[in-house]
Amino acid sequence: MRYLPKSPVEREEMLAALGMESAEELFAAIPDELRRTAGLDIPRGMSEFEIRSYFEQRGSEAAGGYASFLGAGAYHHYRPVVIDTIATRGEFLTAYTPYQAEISQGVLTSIFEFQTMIAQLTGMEVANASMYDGSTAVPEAGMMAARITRRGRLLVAESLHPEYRQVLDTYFRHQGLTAETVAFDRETGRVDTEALASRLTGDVAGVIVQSPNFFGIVEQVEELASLAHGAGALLVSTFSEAASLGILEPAASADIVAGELQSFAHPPSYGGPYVGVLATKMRNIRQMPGRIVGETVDSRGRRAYCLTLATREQHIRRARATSNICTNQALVALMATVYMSLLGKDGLRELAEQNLAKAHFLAAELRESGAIPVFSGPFFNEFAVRPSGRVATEVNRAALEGGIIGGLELGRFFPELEGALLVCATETVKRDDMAAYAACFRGALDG
Amino acid sequence: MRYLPKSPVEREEMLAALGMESAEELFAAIPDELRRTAGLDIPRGMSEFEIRSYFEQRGSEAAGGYASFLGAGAYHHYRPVVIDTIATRGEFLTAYTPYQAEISQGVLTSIFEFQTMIAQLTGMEVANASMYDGSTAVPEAGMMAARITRRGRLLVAESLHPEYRQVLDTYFRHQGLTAETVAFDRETGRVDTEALASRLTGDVAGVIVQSPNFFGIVEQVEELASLAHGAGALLVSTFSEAASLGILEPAASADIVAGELQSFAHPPSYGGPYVGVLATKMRNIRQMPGRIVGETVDSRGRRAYCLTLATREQHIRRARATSNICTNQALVALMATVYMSLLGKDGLRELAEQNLAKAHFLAAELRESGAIPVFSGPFFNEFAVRPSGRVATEVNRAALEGGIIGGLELGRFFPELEGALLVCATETVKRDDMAAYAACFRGALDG
Amino acid sequence: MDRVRQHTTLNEGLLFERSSPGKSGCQLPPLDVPAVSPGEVLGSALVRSDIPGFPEVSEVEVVRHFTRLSSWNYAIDLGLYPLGSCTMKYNPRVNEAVARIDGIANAHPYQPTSLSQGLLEIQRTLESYLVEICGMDAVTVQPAAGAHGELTGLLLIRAYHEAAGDARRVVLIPDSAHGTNPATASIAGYDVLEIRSNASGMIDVDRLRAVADDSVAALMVTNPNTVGIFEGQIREVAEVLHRCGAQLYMDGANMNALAGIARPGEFGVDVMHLNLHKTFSTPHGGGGPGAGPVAVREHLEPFLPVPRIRESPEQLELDWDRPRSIGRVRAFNGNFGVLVRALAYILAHGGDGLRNATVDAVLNANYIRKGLEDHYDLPYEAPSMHECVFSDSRQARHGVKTGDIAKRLIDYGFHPYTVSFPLIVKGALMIEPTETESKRELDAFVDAMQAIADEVERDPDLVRSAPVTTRTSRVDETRAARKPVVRWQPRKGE
Amino acid sequence: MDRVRQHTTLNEGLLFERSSPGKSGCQLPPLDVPAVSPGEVLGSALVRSDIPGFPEVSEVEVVRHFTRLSSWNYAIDLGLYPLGSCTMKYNPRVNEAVARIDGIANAHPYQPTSLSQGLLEIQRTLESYLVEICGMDAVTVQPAAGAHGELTGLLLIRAYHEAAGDARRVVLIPDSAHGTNPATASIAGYDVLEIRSNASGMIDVDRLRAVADDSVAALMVTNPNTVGIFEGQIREVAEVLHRCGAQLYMDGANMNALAGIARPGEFGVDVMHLNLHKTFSTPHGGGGPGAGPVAVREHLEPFLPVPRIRESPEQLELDWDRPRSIGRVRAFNGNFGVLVRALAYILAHGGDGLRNATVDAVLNANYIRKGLEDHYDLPYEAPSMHECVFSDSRQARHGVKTGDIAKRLIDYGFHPYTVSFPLIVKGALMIEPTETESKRELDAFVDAMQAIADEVERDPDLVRSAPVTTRTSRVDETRAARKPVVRWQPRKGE
Ligand SMILES: Cc1ncc(COP(=O)(O)O)c(C=O)c1O
Ligand SMILES: Cc1ncc(COP(=O)(O)O)c(C=O)c1O
Repeated sequence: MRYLPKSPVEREEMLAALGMESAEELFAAIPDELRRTAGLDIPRGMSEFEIRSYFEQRGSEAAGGYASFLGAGAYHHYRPVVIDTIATRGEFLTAYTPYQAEISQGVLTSIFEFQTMIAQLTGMEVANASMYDGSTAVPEAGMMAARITRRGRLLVAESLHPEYRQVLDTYFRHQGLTAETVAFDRETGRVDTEALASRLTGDVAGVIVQSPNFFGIVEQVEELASLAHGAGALLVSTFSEAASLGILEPAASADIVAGELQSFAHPPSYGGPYVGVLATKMRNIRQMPGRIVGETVDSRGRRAYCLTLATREQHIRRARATSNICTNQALVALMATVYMSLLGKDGLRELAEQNLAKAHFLAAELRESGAIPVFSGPFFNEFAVRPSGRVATEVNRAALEGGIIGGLELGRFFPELEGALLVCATETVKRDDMAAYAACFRGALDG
Repeated sequence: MRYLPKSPVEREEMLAALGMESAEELFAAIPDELRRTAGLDIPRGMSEFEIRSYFEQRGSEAAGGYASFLGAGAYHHYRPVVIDTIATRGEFLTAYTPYQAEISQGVLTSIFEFQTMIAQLTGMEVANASMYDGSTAVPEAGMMAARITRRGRLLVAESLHPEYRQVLDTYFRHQGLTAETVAFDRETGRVDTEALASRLTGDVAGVIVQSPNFFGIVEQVEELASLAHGAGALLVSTFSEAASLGILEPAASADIVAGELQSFAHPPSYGGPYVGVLATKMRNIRQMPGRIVGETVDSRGRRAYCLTLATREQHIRRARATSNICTNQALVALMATVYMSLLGKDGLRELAEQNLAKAHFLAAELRESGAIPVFSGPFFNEFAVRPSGRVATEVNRAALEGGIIGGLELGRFFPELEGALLVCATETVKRDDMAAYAACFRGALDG
Repeated sequence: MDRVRQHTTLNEGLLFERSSPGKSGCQLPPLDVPAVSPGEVLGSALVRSDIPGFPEVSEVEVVRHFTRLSSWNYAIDLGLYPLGSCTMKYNPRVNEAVARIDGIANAHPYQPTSLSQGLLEIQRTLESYLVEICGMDAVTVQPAAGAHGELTGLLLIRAYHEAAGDARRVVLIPDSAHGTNPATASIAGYDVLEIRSNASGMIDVDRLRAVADDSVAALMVTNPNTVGIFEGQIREVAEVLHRCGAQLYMDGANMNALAGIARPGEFGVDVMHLNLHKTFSTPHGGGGPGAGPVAVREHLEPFLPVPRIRESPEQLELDWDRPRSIGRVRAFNGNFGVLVRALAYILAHGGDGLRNATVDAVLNANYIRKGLEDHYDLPYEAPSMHECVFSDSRQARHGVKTGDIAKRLIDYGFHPYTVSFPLIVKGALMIEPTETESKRELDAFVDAMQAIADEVERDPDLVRSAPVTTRTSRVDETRAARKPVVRWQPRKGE
Repeated sequence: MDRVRQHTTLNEGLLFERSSPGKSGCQLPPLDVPAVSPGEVLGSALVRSDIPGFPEVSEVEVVRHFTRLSSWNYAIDLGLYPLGSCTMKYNPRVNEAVARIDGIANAHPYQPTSLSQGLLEIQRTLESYLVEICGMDAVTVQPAAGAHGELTGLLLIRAYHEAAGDARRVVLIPDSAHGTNPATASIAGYDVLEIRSNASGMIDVDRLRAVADDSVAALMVTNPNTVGIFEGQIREVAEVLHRCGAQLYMDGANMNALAGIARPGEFGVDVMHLNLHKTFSTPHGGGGPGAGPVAVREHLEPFLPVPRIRESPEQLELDWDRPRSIGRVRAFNGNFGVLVRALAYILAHGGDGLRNATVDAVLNANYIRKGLEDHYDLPYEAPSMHECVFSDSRQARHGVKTGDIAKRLIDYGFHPYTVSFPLIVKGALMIEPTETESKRELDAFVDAMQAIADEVERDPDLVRSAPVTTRTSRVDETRAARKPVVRWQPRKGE
């Protein structure tokens, strides 16, 4: 087998060195009745070429070549080739977690840069080395808020990504933490500040809001932060569309920022791997979960980096760790680091402006095609609309026939928004495709 | 511009350091009337994403997804991904010719391995670091034979790839060398040994034969070598299908082996880059063109490699060099080295056996569909046939409609073979596609 | 040599230190719609004016920066990486290629089911193979890593007990367990009761019996355990637990010792997780991404996270309608790209191949054990499976610790083994070569370890000051933690 | 440090030394047709029994072997690579991506024209841009490298003269020319007459006038020449040649100094070649592949190699029917994959961008010149274009040669400049930074060169024994040539 670097003769020699006559003896410690003699019911090994054609076949059964207006937590963005040039270098790809600092300065330095860029972007003071994704970073942030405040109730904006809310529920259920939903304003799509204020009692650990929220609407995070702080609660600010960071004023008075960096790192890839971020103020660092890289010096006094503050982590603190996370999403974080480095300050701004322009152009096109905006709040690169002439399912069915994947049907997560679509336009969407999608909205008007 | 690592301010600073006020001053040495003020008539620079979509568009106008029975000097073979994993590593991809041995041991060692593998495969004693391709390696070998024998006439098998013969003509025309064609036996498709013998006079520098020849037929190179040697001429053995080396006895008594290694290295890529090989006996090494890597030691006595025997080359010998070649095909040679390393002894044998089996299966299928073999000689993975029911152009037109690119119409190069097809089946060809192509031969019989 | 300044490649600073205003390494296509004014559409208070300190560099500088950084890193592609418990095996390159195929990489998690059949088929196939390898009944591939799988597994157990109105409080964990086990149990809301291993490094079944009562939800066992020893009494362990209504959780991080040889489902295991980034060759990437599928017996299946794949007559579908499910542990479909890679690995080996790989993995570990047992102390005599664990007790007499030996290995060109784990071995050297090492590489490693053992006796200071051949000498970790500097800041005046 | 054996990565042997019978790094899909017996179908005399010594290794060993080897190599991706005349600029990664697009990489040169429109369009577009950049009338992209382009160019001149019944014998070549120029002239069947450069390093027009007669076929000029100086009298040169019926050939290796600024077509050049692997950023790959397109004025167009692209009303086609053509210089369509990369580069820059790149290239060279002119001897005062050439005359007084300084640069982390070329400068240091170097990188280089100049005075032995920081110390090239060992052989007993 091509992955096994041993010839039959070498195998014999090694067994002989162990004084064994057959490989079976290697497994003598496994009781006979637990040792299988039957082979696994998995077909013969394939050549590389068969494997490629198997997956190419599967891929060709999928949505290659379609224009897409899907966002809702996973976004199509241009990805410079240099990202993979770097991330497929064996030195990065096939390294373990950088526990041995002396021969891991490559990974360590890049994580230090990642932490710095995330802090710069989010307006926080420190960031960790990554979380699994946005949906798990949020409950980790919630748990962190609970630890910091020693309170157990969290208020969660209903406009947080519904799947993030589901994950939050799963995580909180057994920890004596409660997560209560705070409705969004049916008019603006923003958090209903009155509803929030009325629930902000002294037992609230934190308020979790997403901006741009699930409906693409930019929240007034500073205002929400004041409200939260007024009640001694923390504000956890989250995002699923990192491209917005290029243009939105960061929520500097948030206490914790948790979010999803997929937009900067990885193609949608049917849901993963993505990369979660967690950032906070320096004062909270010891309550932060996940790995952190710090600067130090080597024995010759030269700048060097290493994993630090490990006493927060499971391998030292065990049952009393801040989190159980061990393996995170380092390689995807590296991809994001390369992406952020390439785009840089101006590129990120331009990216955000293009997204803004495309989405607003599309919104106007759809309005002209009879679609009615669901919310009045300002949006970044996605927005909710209700087709007027035709039902949403029909709009999307017509689009699909034309090679276009339409927006997300919001009824899936919000029964009251049945019939509305969450439509996203990133910089990758072409004007022609927007026109074609808009035409699908008109269909019934015309006909 | 993303490739230019200078900010406007840095540019100003540098000009100031030179005491210049504008960049125009940098070009003061160019007389005014030669300096253009008009811009080039080339559109604005594109982003990476536009460039990708431009080429994806061009690629989609080409033959993606077709089954192909084309060979004739460029072959479709499986290419393990590891080839590109290695060849796209910046350390190999972006290095120059390894003139500075101390920081080029990576390239030098791999070339030394390449030379060794080529010598092993061809049965020669030494090989150089590569030539442009097979078609230019052959005239270089011819010129080398002329230098060694101090004779000026070369006999060239008519069954040498016709485009190689054209290149040979272009190269020889002005060097006082003549290249005369020796016919192939109309029955076997092999070199007509009688014709050859009759022309082998004392002024012949060398005999150039290809095996498998252009028609896919394996020549009896040893016999041809004896004939040549009998007249004091050298035998130059060439090949365009390197996969045959896995199974064919190398022409150990040839004096020079020149050939094309595309099969081991690079996809057909519309004609290049490929990689030529040139191998010979040790006694001829000083007449060999091209770069050669040799073993030596460093100042601490450790094994090391460097370019050697440079006195043959243009940068030392100038007008009296063995060749003008400078840049060769190093990266493609590296790809071939990785390929040969991966397949190894058994893999190369298996490769050749699969090609042999596929081609013979296809030949039988086509015969059953009424095609008549043109030659009786033994063939490797391609062969000439004449459809009986339908003319060749029709066969291929029908095939193309079914997503199949048929064999090469031989009339293009050999008027007397008008109506015959040169059909190739490598290990990548599927049985179903062979059946489908065979059906195209039957078309007229059925209809 | 002192007179030479450092190589540029060795001096590479941070990207922030190469920035200069106006440089960029990427351009976007020109906007094909009218630009909008951010201040107008968003309100100027919401628009940021700058990202202070953010990089401004060109493409070539980015390529060079990360290429240079990469050259400071060790990796499997450079040599043996014998981190015990981590299964650092060769990461086949075809896995990377297939994960990047257009229809796979660019698939959106919410795209229509009709366009996702190939993707669901990949997931379904992987699930069925994992079920077969583990001898379990069902699997979820949603968890993003091993620890995430552990959490999922414990939540399943919790839901199972709660569904039966049988809330339980305690999770038992051997003292040899990986830190994620107790951390996970806490996060799942359980109290952790640590149980001491016996003199052979295994679970003490008598002690287990003594604590196993109806407060116990589960025991988390690693098998082979973290000392590389197969828990031969695993069936008895399962019986003890089941008798008191508790579940047996298996940490499958060490499945590389078992795949194709023995199946946890037949041990009595109720739920287990796998690390695709260990046993199934998906790359570690400097710390992730991984994937931690959880396999269960039938009785736990109703509780698995949503969505599940369902086969309808026409197509594969995702099923959200599972009322007893624990819910979601992650958005979307898990680390799908990692699943693709793992399936590519299984396809490459096939059933028999997986078994052969396991044989070679165990052979390699025992070959190393044999080569080192005269030089290092072997705390447990029991046969080794895929890894072997020594202690530094002989070397400690010379003042040399496992961490020092590890650093010295670096000078010999190898990545160190795992240090300071498992906790039950004082000064552990935990060595796992995996099956993708050649005899030649193992011999070189054994030679190096023997040479170091020798150096410890002759010149312990040399070993304590290692590594001496690397760009970065021994790193001051204490200083890093004392006054954490965890991000770059411009120096005054910059 | 002496006590440490070498790193495994530093000790990596040859693959032949890792072989063991039966290992392989690749499997093919099972044969889907009946196997045949090679002996039966070919005759057993034609079938080889073995490939003695050929590698037998696994995939992971191949990956590691070449990854390790690669770490012994310097490259643009690691830093400044200021080889004069070689234009080692950044090789954009998008070029690699587009050359690997399925429809391009897997296109067969004989596939039907109807399926090749995209490919012909690529070639046509590149040709038109090259024509525009050079200010010429037509171009062939068939030649595989610069030297191959030279040969093509001279054969065009030859055909042109012969067509006019005016056979000529001599090609004039300045003594500053690259070695390929005289070598090519020989292979094209010409006698070479070397003409001495004047005191400014330029063509001596008077001397040229004296030798230009009707035996002269052409002058091969490099402009800017190999000392980095623009031949300001190029129009006069052209006139002298044209007056006697000779042609002006320009070696366009240094077009990086001119693109977007000046066009050889306007200099009076009749034929020239370009090195796409220099000016147009296609990677050198350790020595190729390159591409050496040849651009000509109208009168030479009929002689260009076949086939040419022809635009018919329906489609692009290849035209073989060109009776006056010199024939083919290479099979198929040239190094097509290299052409794709070059076009990607031109598209990235656009017309204005190419000019900006040229400006930065010349700016960088002059910045280095400025930084070094107080430390190294500048043999020619004329303004520098894209490269600057110093001589080692000051350092030679201390017994240190350009080659020693070059080796010492390695210790400072840089690839050396070009040594021992051009021949008209004794002990030349030929430095070409290209436009893709940052000010920071240039400053570091200038610092290093200044430090070395200083070392030469303080401690010449140190410089003469460089490099001291590399895996391989100074290599004994004499020994390699004296008794050539150019392939591996098994040692007795192996
Ligand atoms: C035995 C064991 N269990 C669990 C884990 C945790 O897995 P992960 O890092 O994927 O979360 C590890 C990882 O090192 C391990 O070795
Ligand atoms: C001035 C000059 N002319 C010609 C050549 C030859 O080009 P190639 O190496 O592509 O054959 C070179 C290459 O180094 C050169 O520098």
